[in-house]
Amino acid sequence: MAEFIDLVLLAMLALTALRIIFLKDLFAVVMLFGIYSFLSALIFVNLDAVDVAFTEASVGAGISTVLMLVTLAMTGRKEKQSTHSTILPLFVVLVTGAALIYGTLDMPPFGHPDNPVHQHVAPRYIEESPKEVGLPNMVTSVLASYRGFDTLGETVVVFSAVIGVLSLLGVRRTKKKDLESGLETHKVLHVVSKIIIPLVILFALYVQFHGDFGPGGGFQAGVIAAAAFILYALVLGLPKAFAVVGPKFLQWMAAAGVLLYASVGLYSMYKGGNFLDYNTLAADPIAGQHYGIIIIELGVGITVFAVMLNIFYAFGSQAERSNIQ
Amino acid sequence: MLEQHLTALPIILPLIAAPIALILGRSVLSWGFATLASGLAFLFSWQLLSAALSEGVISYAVGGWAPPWGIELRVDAANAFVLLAVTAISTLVLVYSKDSIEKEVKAANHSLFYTAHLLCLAGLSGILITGDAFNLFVFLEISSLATYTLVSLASDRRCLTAAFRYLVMGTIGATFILIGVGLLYMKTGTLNMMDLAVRIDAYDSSRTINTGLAFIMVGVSIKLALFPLHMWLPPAYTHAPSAVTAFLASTATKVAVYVMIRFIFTVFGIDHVFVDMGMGLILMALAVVAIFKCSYMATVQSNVKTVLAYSSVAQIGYMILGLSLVSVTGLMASMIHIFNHALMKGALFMAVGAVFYRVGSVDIKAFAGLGRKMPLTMAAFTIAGLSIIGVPLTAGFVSKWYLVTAALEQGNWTVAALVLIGSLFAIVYIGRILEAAYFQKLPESRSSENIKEISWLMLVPMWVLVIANIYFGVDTSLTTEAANSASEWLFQTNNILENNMVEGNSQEVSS
Amino acid sequence: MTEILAAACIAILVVMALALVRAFKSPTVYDRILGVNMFGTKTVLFIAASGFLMGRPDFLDIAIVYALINFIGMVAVLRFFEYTSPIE
Amino acid sequence: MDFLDIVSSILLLAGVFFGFSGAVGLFRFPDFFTRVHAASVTDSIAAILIIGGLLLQTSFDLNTAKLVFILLFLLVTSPTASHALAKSARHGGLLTLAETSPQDKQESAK
Amino acid sequence: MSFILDYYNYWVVVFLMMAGFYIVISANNLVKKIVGLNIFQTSVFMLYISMGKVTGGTAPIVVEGVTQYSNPLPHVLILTAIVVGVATTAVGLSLIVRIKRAYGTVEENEFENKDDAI
Repeated sequence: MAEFIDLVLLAMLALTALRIIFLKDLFAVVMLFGIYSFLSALIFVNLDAVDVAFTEASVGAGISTVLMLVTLAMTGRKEKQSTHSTILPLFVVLVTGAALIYGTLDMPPFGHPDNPVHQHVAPRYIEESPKEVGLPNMVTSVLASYRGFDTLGETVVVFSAVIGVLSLLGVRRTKKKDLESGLETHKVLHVVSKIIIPLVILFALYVQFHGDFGPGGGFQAGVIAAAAFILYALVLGLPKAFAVVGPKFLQWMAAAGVLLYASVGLYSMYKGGNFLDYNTLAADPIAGQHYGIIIIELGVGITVFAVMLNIFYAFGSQAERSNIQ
Repeated sequence: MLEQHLTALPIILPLIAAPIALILGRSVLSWGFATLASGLAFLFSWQLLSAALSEGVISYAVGGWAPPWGIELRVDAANAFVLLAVTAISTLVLVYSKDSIEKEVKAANHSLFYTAHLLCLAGLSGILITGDAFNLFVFLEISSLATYTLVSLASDRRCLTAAFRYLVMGTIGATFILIGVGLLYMKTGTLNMMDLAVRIDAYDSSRTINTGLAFIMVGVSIKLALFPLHMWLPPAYTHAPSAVTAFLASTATKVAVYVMIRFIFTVFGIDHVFVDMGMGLILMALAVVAIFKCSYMATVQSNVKTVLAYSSVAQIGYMILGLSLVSVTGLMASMIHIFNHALMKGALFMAVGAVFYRVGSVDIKAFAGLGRKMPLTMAAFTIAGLSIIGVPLTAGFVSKWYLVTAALEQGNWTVAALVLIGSLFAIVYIGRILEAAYFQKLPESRSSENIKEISWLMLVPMWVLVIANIYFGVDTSLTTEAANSASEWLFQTNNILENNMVEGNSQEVSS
Repeated sequence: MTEILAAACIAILVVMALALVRAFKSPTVYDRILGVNMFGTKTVLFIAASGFLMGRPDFLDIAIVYALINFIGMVAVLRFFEYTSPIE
Repeated sequence: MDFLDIVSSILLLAGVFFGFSGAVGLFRFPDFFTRVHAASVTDSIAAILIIGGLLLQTSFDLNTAKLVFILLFLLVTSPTASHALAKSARHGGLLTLAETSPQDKQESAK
Repeated sequence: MSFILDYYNYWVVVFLMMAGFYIVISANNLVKKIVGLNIFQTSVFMLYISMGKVTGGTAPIVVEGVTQYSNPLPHVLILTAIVVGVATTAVGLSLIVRIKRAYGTVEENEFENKDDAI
């Protein structure tokens, strides 16, 4: 059954990708990209990667699509006729694709339990991590503990993204006269959003702290919390959102999250272990792992929330500016 | 305590310093702080190099998890040597950038600039030190994102399109590396480079591994701007702020060359890459074309930054040529050239940035008569230019010398001759600029302008690099010792791994 | 019971496919949005049902995220039309 | 199959049926406003029925709470989205079938 | 037949990757390029997740009575890669906004003509 669903979803994905190639209406392209993201997240669920699906749905279909829409609002909806020749790109793509197909021929068969991937390194994560780290969610164990350095890098990547966006766009405080932004005429939307937003923030907190036991964690929680505020800003307008959390504050928050993460590493060095060695954080190694993971997940959550919201602010304030002019 | 964590510090230090530099906010504060952090990283990497030279290899398990399960940081002579160059250049450029940036970047973005610089440094150090193939990708992206930001900070609008093109190419390159690493992982089940090396040999002829090798090579080639994939580099270097160009030209591509060396010599093994796949000939051909095509392009440009950017692509050709000779001397020539070229290009771009600071243009016409107005800057430019050409007593001579020696060792007269002919082009493009600076008069229209020597804050780092150029041209003991042990180390590990493979196979057969 | 769940999953997939076709090709922009929206809500139901089918129903969190993102996407689209004319 | 399973199957199948009819409506109805009507009404009923069917499969634990949460969420957001979309379409100048061809309508009324 | 069953997943994923890659290198509009980049990367993620799947296995979160879990390591890698992807997208899109303001267009062939070579 899983294989059948997989096949149907893959077919839908292939059709969507093909359609995107030929569409000239960029709004439709972005909508289909949102669908593409949704579909690939479904495939991830189907292939047992629930944490990944969580992230892909909230990031790919949520944040990326919203950012693309805001960009389109400023750059226009129509793709003009290209003067480039299509022969060379097609040739490059065919060669690359042929190389990949050639590479697949010696691949281990799909889903076979004897594949090298399942024989080396991973068995320890599956068998030992519940004992060594003490969490039922192996993905969180590997993410936060075994490969905690990667995750620190990931947090820094997000942080560098906000540095880039802020240096390019900046967030300008909007003036009094354009307070009338937002979807003023949609009264039902106002009411419903105000009901939903607290629930979403509650859900984000649940995802943040339940990530050790089920799908979720700092990254997903940060994105969902940011999504709640983005909804608020979309419906009520940026100035009102600025009044709740200002862009300058978010900038500090983003930095603070990275520092919180890194400080766990420094503290473990001070305690005599290696960088990010959570075993040293408490007398009992398992408890130490717990403390370490909770703190670093919090750091990730804070940074991701602040960065995603600040990026949206930067795009949004640009859009409002170009709209006024 | 520091001794124990020496391996991790060059990454962690700039990584933690970056958010603090953002919080500091004020331009001067974050400048001082960033310089301090970078300087400390330089000191640590100096110690790291001496430790690596005496101990051979230093391994550090992040999080206390043993290598194939956790992420390993692994330092040997090769990466400690490149790391030393990267941190040194970063510190010097930061000192230099305080004045340079004031002219070229909006005041509101100054602390963002220093933050991005630190992030870029952290990314580059991470790429160099990590011993884990996926961790390398993460740090590659940190440094790339910071680089796109840095390039787009200039005030000229063309920096935006340059940065965008760089972003698209760079992301394609990174995704190719991701595909390649995925294919390797699929076949071996591991991401640790040493572990990969041991396990890849068991699958030597596998099509999946070969495809993975091809994708990693193409991806890294984009990042290091190997000839047909170099199109992003000239615009990016031309339109970025001068301090950024000085930093990137002397570090980013070098680090990518190191990644290529690491993958070829440690992960895949020489026999696999050069004998089975025949990559040696391809790399050599591309390198030779790069040297000639891009040296020629450099001679016909009118923007001096573009001239130097094309020259960089050509110089990368020399590095690839060295490693494609597959000998200890050839690899050593590559390593020396990575180091020396960082010194030369750093000094040259700093000098050009100084000219932009005073004159406001880097067109070759703007250099007319500057020999008198800015004597120290132009003297620095001249010496570094001579080093690019490869005049004796400069660092450039040393790297070319070893390259030619390596070619002659194998009786490869053609390559040796090509290297020497390539240098002739360098005489032309450096000569054009020097001619304008020393033998042309400052045009009447500009004589009223107050063009004078730049501040010592910009001159000192520039001259430190120039003196280093001369020093390493005269006293070659440090560079050759480090490069030689790096290159021998790489060949040694390669041999050990290949022997291991033979033993491992026989064990498998017997069991 | 598994058969019923499987049948339900397949049927939802068919509905999703129909919504997808609407999103591919539609008479007006609004129809496209409608198709995308319908695709989103059906996906939520699909995740919920397939979780029970696969025997691990504790992944309903993902369905919540889908519902949330779908709604935010719709609001973003509406906001988008405040800036640009929807008529092609 | 016990009683709850039978009820649950009936609910599921009914929900799927409504979902399917909504999708058909998306294609078969003549103008946008009728299509929005078809889609949004069936969306809600399908969500109620399918999630109701699934609720009977749970053993009243955290999953039940989550399902109820999803149901409430869909019941609030889905009609809101459809409403806002229709409103936006109206403001954007889209006309109903009756408005675009008044003659046809009068003729058919006779 | 088993050959196809073993590999069909990878083949479709390769097709998706190449569709994304084609959009990146052939599109003239910068926004579409970024969309292509995202599709390309998302498909690479699928390659990783496919290799982590074990037939008959279940999501790597411990439950009573299950011994066969899918491989958690690719999931971790891809979580990181998704974040990297969205970071790149954000920076790319903000570059596009600035390009639009500076050149008045986001079509590659149009702003190429507005500047001198390089």
